[in-house]
Amino acid sequence: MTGVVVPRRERHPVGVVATFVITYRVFLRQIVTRSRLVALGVLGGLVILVGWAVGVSGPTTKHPEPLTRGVDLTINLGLTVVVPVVALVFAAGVLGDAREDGTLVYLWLRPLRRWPLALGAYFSALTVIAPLTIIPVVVSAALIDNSSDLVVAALLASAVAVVGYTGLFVLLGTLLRRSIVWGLAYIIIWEDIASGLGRVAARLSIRGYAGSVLTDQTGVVVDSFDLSRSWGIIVPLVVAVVAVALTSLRLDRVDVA
Amino acid sequence: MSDEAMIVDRGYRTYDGPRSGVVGAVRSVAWHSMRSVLGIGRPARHKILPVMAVLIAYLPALVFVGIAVLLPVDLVGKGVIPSYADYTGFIGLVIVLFCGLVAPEVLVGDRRNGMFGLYLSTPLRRDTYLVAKILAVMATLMMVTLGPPLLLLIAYTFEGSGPGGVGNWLVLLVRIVASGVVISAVFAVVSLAAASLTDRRAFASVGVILVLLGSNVVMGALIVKAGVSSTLGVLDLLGMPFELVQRIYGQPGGFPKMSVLLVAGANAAWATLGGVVIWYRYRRLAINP
Amino acid sequence: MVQAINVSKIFGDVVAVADVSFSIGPGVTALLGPNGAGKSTLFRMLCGLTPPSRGQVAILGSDARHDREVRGRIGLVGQEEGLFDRLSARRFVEIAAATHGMVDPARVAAEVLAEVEIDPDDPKPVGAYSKGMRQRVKVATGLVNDPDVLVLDEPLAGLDPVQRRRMITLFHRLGDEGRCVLVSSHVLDEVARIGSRVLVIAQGRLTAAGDYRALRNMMDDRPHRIRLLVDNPRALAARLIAGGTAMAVRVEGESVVADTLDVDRFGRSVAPLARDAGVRLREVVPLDDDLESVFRYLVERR
Amino acid sequence: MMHAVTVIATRGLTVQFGAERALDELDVTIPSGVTGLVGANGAGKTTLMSIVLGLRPPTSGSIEVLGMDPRSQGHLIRAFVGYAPERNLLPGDMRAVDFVRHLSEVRGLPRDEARNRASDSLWLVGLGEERFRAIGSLSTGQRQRVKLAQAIAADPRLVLLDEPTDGLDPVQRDEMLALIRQINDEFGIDVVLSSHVLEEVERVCDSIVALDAGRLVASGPLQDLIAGDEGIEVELVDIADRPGSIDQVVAALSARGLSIARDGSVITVVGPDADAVADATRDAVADAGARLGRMSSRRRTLEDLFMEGS
Repeated sequence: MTGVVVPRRERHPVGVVATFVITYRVFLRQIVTRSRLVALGVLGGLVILVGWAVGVSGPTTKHPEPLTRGVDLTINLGLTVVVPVVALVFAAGVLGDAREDGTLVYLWLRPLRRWPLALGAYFSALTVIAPLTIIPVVVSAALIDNSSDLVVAALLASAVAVVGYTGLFVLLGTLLRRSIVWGLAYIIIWEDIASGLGRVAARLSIRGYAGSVLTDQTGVVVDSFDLSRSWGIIVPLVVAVVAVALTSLRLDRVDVA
Repeated sequence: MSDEAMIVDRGYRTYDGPRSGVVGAVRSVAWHSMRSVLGIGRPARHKILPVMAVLIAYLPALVFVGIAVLLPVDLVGKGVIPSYADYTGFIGLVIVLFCGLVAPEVLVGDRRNGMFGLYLSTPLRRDTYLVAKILAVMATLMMVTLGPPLLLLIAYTFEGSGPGGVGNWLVLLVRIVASGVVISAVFAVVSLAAASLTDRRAFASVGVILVLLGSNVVMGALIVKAGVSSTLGVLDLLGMPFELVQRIYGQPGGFPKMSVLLVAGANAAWATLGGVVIWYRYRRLAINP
Repeated sequence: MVQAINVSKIFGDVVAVADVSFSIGPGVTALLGPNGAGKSTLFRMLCGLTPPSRGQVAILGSDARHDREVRGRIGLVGQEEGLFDRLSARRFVEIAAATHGMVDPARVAAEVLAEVEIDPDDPKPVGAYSKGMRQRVKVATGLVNDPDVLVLDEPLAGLDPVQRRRMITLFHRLGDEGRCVLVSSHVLDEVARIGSRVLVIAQGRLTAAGDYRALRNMMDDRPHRIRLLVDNPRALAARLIAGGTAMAVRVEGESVVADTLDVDRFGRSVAPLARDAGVRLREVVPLDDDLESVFRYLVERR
Repeated sequence: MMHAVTVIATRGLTVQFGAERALDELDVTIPSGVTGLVGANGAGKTTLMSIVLGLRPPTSGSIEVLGMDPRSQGHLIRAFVGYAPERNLLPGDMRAVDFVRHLSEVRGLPRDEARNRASDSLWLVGLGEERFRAIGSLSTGQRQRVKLAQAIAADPRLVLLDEPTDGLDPVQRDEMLALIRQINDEFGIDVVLSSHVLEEVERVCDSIVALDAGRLVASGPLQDLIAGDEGIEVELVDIADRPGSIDQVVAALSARGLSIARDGSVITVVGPDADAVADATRDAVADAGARLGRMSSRRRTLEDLFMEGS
């Protein structure tokens, strides 16, 4: 075969930062769809509405203090339903959908390191999930009791939960094909049922740590959420870091469709 | 051996026997859907989640039976262990999860893998197809709504702490069966309605769970914490069927101020609304052809 | 440049690719085989998307699955994967250029899109493109990094004849530039134009490899069968045998079915023989000369 | 096996989708045997199939399928009509045998009968060995066969096959066409198949219905439609040691006053007497010492029919 000498186009190695920026932007563009935003935005609106309704009503016999009502609602609605479900929909979809529809190959078969790619996926999910969850939870808490304690606590707790859940579910999306369904089962069976059963189980759930941040900050006592604030913040952070690291390892072994 | 050779024709044979018609078609689709949702005849990975959910639903019943056998005290009577009426509510979250697994699997899959179009080329029509699907979800849900209380009844009866007298026993049996059937029917239609709205199984699951769990948490918060009239509980899609179960056992549950008629009416209204949503979605659903 | 050594891929109890070995260098090579023969699986293994169950693959001497450097020198145009449907073609190809670290990705994107005849300034999202246009956009992403090895899985599917011809010209140009271009197809008459080097795969096994014409000639050694519809079959049959034009003949009603090893000689002698015998030729039809039967021969002889 | 001579009959059949007429005053009679429904994409083939199945009511006109009216007896018709849709979309994690068995049950067969017939029909389409495999692991060609197996398993009187050779390679296509022929010849099931590949319709069908933009272009027995002598077609092979031999043949035939059309190395010769044309051609080839590649009498093709119809 005759080798015709053709000038090749100029290129340079893709650095870690460039990899992160590219993948972050691509994934962000892919996971944000109008129907998802609308459906989960409505959910957030509902949370604010409930916060407002609870805020304007007077004390009830069961919950005389606005602070305890606020803590209770943040745990039962925010940390139990809104944060995990919204995080699941977007985080499990980042790499999971890309694998399913075959677009992962456009990032995978490239001279890129895996770990900034995993990090890009993580932060793109976080960028969507955080406003969709933290804003409604904090606003509804503020509407119930605008003491700085509850607002700060709700902000910290929901942020901690978002950080942890997003990491777990991004990883889940690379591990299982029907990751959203498995994630739902995990949320209901483990996070809701099991962690309600006892202290040990609560310490193995993200909700247990996020809830502890809330109770420690506000001083309201809720069963099984009895850890210190620092543990409540550190553990979900560590979970996220480990999850991203595992995601990056998993990307090296995955079968790309 | 006979010394005459014989060749058996393995070719095409005609079938002139009876055909079972639409009823048979509905039965076959319902049965097939049930099997498929439980992962029977499919690879093992499809079995894990449904089996896990069913096990968790039965686990408390088994524990309670165990306690009843080991301890001589009547814990049920003393309210330590949930009564028959309370049991379904006790495993409420598992039922929610089960709805989220079953309804999307039964309904959404057919639209994505071409089965829906093929079914319509058989004696089935859209309406009879949907009836089959509702029956399938109902029957599957009964595994967790009807099975555990029945297990309790049988175990308690053998253990000696069952209801006294044949009459009472029969009344209790009727209540268990009636509440199992009713609650399954309402959850089936409501979950299928939520699942009919999207073409992706995963989002259908999220939708079913958000509708059931979300309405429950929101209404709970509004009634308990905001002091809104408890009549708003009719909007609690999880609470209403469980309340109806309590009423079938002749006792008020979490919504004592509501009349039996209102509770029954709310359930009927939700089931009807769900049916309307499903029909609206499927009435004009495009198929090839 | 591309090498497979005893490569097998097994899914459960289905053998998709069985013990395939080959080594190819620069230029265009066509991978030919029926649907489901294992072409896509083989390509995915070569590019590292999935590991082989047994054996080894190497591109430029190493496995793309674990060698970042090599991944930068491959272009893959797959058959089934989707596109980022909501992006414009230019944006989509620009991302591909950026992920390869190309200097000035926007310019590179415009260049390669022009090469596949897609308007770089078309604002439409690629999700709204026709199958043929999507196919060309995918080819553009494969070209973006000046690949040394370009792997294309059924790249001509969905293209019209004019586009096919242009695409094939492009492949040849890339091959002449010293790149290794590996193209798969299940449509036979494309293959002769795609490349003179052919790999034939069937039921997961490599059934033939080498120069296309040499393969054709090798197959020309097998007997050819020709059916002749005539008014006096016996007379013609006798002549064909007597002159050694045919090695075997069979008379079936009004027709003669003749087997010959030398089609050239048969084609030259049949008309004079018939004239001399006073036999009227109505039809002369080779029964196995079309490309489809060549394909069938390669695939089914085992 | 005796069947009604007429399988499908329509009169003034019209289907209107909004402003578009999918079928326009269609009068067709489809007899027993294998019938090809031909036309370009969008000609109305799939619409006609869905009306035959009773899935869609016609806007006006009447239709009878196996002597029944799809509007009122749709479920009865569908119990006796097998259908294989065009889309190559099947439940991937079902085993082939379960899939066929289930659809046979839905079409009304008792469970045991459905199980036996599912296995039998998978054997018949050549998937005996693969019947316990998940459909998702089968190749495109095997999936087309699974679709065929489910269509014939419930012993239908009629099967409707929508583009049964779509996506198949040459070998698979031949096998599929042979199977379709076998279904009619050996099992006595009438077949209506749609296709936009005219060549394969010519190979396998007894009669055809040709549609164009919802209108009938032609219908009737294939033999009648493409009968007629259109001369002889000769393909010569250019040989290096006899340059110009093809030109020589053309010149010789022209000199005999025959009308010649040439396309590369393919020559079409037409004259008043078919036998004389045959002899003249033979002699011209022999005289020129040309190499004969192929020689056949040229018949009308469906393509000609479409050219005339449109």
